Amino acid sequence: MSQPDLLALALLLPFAGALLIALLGRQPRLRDALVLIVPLALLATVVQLLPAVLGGAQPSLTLLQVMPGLTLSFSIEPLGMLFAAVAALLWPAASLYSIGYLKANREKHQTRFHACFAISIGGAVGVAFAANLLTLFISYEVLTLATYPLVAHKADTKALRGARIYLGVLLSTSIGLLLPAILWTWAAAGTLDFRPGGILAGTLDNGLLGILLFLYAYGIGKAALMPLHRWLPAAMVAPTPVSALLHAVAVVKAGVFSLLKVLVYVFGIDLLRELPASTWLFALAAASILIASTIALRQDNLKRRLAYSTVSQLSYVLLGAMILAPLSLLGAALHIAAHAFGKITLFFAAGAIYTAAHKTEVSQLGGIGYRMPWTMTAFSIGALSMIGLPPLAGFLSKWYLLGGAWQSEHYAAMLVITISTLLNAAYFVPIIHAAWFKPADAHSDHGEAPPSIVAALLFTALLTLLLCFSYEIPLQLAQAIPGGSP
Amino acid sequence: MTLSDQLPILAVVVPLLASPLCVLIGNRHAAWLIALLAAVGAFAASAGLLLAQLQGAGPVSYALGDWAPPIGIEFRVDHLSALVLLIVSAMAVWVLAYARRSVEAEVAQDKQTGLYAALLLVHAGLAGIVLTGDAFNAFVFLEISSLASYALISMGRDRRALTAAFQYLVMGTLGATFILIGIGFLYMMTGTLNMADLAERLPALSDTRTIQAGFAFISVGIALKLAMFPLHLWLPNAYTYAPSVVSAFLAATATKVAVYLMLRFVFSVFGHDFAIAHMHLDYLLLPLAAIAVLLLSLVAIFQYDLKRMLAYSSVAQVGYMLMGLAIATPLGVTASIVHLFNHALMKGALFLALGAVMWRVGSTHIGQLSGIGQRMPWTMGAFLLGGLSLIGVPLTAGFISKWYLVSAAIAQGWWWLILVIVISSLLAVIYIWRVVETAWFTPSPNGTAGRAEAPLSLLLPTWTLALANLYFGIDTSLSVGMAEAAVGGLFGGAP
Amino acid sequence: MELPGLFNYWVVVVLMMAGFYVVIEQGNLVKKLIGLGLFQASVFIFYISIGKVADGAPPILGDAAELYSNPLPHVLILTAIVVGVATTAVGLSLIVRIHEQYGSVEEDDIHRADVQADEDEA
Amino acid sequence: MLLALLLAVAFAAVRMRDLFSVVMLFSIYSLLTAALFMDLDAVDVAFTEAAVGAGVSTILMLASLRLVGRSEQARRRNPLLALSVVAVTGAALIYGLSDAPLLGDPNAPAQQHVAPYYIQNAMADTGVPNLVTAVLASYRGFDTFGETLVVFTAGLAVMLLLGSGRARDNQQYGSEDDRNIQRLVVRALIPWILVFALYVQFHGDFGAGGGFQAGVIFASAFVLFDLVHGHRVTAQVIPAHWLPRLGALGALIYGGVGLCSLFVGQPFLDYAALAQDPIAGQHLGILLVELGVGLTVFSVITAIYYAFSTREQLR
Repeated sequence: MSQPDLLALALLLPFAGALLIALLGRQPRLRDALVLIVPLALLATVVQLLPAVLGGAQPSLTLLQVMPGLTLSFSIEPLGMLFAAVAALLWPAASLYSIGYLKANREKHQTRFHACFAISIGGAVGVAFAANLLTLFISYEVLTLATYPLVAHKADTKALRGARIYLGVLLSTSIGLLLPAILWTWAAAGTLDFRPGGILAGTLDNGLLGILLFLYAYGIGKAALMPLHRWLPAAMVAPTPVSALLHAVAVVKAGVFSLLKVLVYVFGIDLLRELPASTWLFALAAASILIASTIALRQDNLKRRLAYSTVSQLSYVLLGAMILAPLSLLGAALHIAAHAFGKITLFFAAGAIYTAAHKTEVSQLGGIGYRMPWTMTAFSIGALSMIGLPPLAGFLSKWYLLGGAWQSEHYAAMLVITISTLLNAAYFVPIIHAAWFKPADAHSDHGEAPPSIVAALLFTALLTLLLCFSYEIPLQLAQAIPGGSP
Repeated sequence: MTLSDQLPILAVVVPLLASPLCVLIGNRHAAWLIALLAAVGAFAASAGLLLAQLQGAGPVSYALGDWAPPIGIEFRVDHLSALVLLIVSAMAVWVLAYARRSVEAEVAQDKQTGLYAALLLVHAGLAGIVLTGDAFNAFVFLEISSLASYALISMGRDRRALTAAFQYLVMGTLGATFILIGIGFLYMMTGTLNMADLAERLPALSDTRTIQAGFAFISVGIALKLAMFPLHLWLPNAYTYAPSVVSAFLAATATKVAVYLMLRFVFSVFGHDFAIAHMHLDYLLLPLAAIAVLLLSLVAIFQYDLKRMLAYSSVAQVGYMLMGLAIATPLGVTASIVHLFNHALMKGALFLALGAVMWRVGSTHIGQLSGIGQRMPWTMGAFLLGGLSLIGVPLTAGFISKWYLVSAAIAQGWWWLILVIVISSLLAVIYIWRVVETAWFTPSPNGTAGRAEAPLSLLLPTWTLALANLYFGIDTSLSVGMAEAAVGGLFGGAP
Repeated sequence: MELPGLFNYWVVVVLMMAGFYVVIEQGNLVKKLIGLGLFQASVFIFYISIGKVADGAPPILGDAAELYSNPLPHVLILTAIVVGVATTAVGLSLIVRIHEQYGSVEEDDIHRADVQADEDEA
Repeated sequence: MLLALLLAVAFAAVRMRDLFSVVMLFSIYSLLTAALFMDLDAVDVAFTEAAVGAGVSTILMLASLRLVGRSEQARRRNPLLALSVVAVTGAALIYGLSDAPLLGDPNAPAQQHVAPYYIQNAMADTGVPNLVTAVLASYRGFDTFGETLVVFTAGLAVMLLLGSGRARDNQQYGSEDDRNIQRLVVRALIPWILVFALYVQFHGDFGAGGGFQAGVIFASAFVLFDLVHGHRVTAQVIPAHWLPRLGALGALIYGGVGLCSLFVGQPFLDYAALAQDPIAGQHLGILLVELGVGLTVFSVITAIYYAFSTREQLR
């Protein structure tokens, strides 16, 4: 198959899968088989695309012209490839996990769940491969709408309220800020294509560009830059696989990825260097990191703690980009992958604990490590990776972030990263400690979670380890990003 | 003259004569068949006209009675009229294809023949307004369609349909009379009723108070007809209590044609220089449109009856069209026309979907519809599609409208206007999402579980319209292309 | 100041406004309709006045006169009169039905009844 | 003078609370208007206004007053808003008229552009001396076609609202021998009315009148007949459910004539195509369409009258 065909296939698979899943709603067995097969097929497709992209090729494909001069078209560049690879790699695990989870917790509307899950992945892939802002925006909205039913899945008043906040924030930011920003760009630059070095250079004066920068930074609400992070904790009402999808596989990653993409391919690093606004954006990212971490400290609910940790970890990516040094941009790109692997492991573990022991609070986890050894081992790996200890994925990305900061003598950045690392440690270590070294409370007679769940979370924990050893591929991709190599 | 030269008159006369034919035969099944065939015929004719325009035939004049204008009355086909005509006749076909089951359920048997006849009259009247190149003739057709629609609205089952119809009758007649006065003023000063002829003669007279007053009266009259805020009070009840097919057809066509008439008079007859630069129509229109868009979207949120909710949203959406018109740049007017086209698709799909709900549940009150999404997945699927288009989600027709409107506003640098558009879209999200939550995320009341989908004869037209919302969100070559060509004609001067 | 020439029009304006006033102010539906009739009839006078030519003959060709009044407004108004009576007929039948349903033809009563119904639904 | 009377009547109508007398005033107003039209050389219009305003509308209004009662509630609502709206509108009108051409000015643009063409060429084009008929039926025949359909629409609308009216006996007025006298008179009158109607119908080309007026007169004859004999007898002459169909037929005749010219490759309503000699064609066309108009108007008005008068009063 030629590369464009593969690209088309990668885009088509999730949606076709969703359709089939919806049609097979009556036969759960077939449906679940499909739920596993489709992600593997996608993974295979993406893997096939990898070598070409590493070789510097940029397969692209234009579906149709929506409006004069505005096309719905896709093209693979290194950053997008990286994101797509992460999503494709984690989807099978997530599917495996969610099958187990839904069955174990006897959830209703499983068909709707799996179908929407697949569509969300499709949206994520669309975001990853988008060749211009219009396509990106469309895929971004597909992702938003497709995840709504997942968040609202439980359909009780609490879930509905959470889902309302989720949809409200994401839609109002995207319609209210992102769309005008895009139209403004279109009016100013006359094009919406992503181009190395950006398209905005020399179109507007720095003041307006600053405003535009903030329109994008907050318009892409999925990046959860404070204070527009409310939707993320609100979405915690969703079933755990969804949280995993939101935090690791698709949603927030799509957010920071889009942001990176805009910074690199619409503004261009060189332009950002000249913008006074860049410093402000950097400051916001830093603040977001620190504040979110401190909030996370005070959360007793495990999933909420993880959620706030996500908020802070996301801002690492933005921070890395806004250091505006090649190495830290590398770090930012790598951190998308690193955080994805680590965080999905943590959520899988949290879900496993809920499924097996029906525990949701950190304070209940005393000694649970001996009842659920596999789960907690994975959890510990994930947590340590979040903190950034070698030899784990988190270490890799933080290393590059710091390297970039050092290189460009950006001491503020170094300070922020150090402090937040301490904070990460402060809110993760107690959990690990409790799990292994505190005495178990008397009346807990549960065992390990269902096998499909355990398998999934071990797989992702393994990925967290592997990423640190076999980092060539992601590194190469990251280096291929314009401004990503010194 | 060959058949292709006769298309303009056929597009009007076929439904116009089919209507008395229905009454003459007086059998309701035959009446439905005749109506459907007539609509299809008219649709074919208007499709032919559109094709001719696409191939660049240029404005076509059809002299009725072979009396050359301005002595006689002429039909005038250009890009704008061809596009709007297509909307009207297409909607007629869809609604009539849908009508039989729905009407059987909602209207007494002995009145069904009359309903089809009246529907045809509305259709013909609107088509006439769109095609005619004669100011007074437009008034006559306006009255045909209005009288017929009063009757249609009054056929709703709720007694409030009657009061709604009467209110509409008073408002509509006042509007028509205002237009009549305006035309009188124009005739007084020019001695002609032909639009093209007027357009030639008016610039010389643009400083006379008579012409200015004429302009004012025509504008107000049309504003009454198109339910422009704050003259919209008649519309919500009318659309709420009319039979479903009637609501669908009127919502999709009537106000659109009124907007067309506004565009026609403002840009073709009076011309941009007079209406905007000299009379500053935009100063009046823009604020009103903005308020309408915000206020009525807000009001829509608090409605319990979904038909009424959509009715209020319709008034708000008309606000968008007027906004584009009031921006009065080629881009703005393009946005207005594109939205005119797209909104017909949205509201058509939405009202037809509600008609199917009415057919099954017997009510469109939101309290009755919990869990309806599981019971009528296809119907509500179509509703959702229409709703997303109404919000302006990408890949739907609504997105295209918003795109052009916002870019027109950006081109003017009117940030407050963009804010208005954004806020109202979010309000649309809210009132559509109320339905989504009720339909899918609240359990069905006990005893009503299990599938209870509407019959195919209702679903098929609904879904074709819903899919049209998708199609014109992806391939805009027809809607946008025609709109841009039409704008070229409008700013070029005479129709 | 061309008072005599325009005086006619001014009176017509007053007549129109009398009808218009009845339409928007009166609460009785029949009265509203009558007001509408007055309004339209006055508009007709306005049109016919446009067509008048001083010492012109009715526009029926004969050998006597050489100056005729303008036939076009007459034609328009013939049509308009018909439209008017058609509207009146439809309006009246609506009123009859409303009276059967509400037992009143007073706007206020009907409005009250409708508001009540809306609240019941809510 | 007439204008002053009109003013007086109009204001009386505004103030009056008894609807019955308001209706009467309205009918008087129409009559005065008709007289004014005569004064303004608009004979056809005067004729029509008299027949319709003073005739048909009044009858209908009375018929519906019978059903809904004649008294109007006094309502205390502050009329300021209404007054101001009216004031603004009136001001706009005055403003607009303030530099309009004078009444009767032969050089006013309205008399210049299209009108002279009609006056000079109507005879040659259509061979019809009554310019109004020429313009109405030929030059602007399409408007009149629309007008016919407006009438048809109104009929249809009323049928939909009130039903076509079953043949039951309406209450009759006066004592038995009164009624006999009435019958005698009416019997004597009706033939003449019908003859007059026919004259108006077919003489429209040359004098005032035409299909529309004729239709109204025909209808009035039936209304009279119905008043004295009651619906049962009238229904034997023409069953109520025929009338809408007749109305439809009239509209179809008009449209059919229009369509004929399509078949010989001429535009809609081109009467010249109906015969070798265009003038003859015009004559034929005008004759036929006026027939259609007459038929529609007659049957619709009669039908509407039936619908109203057979409606039972709400108790």
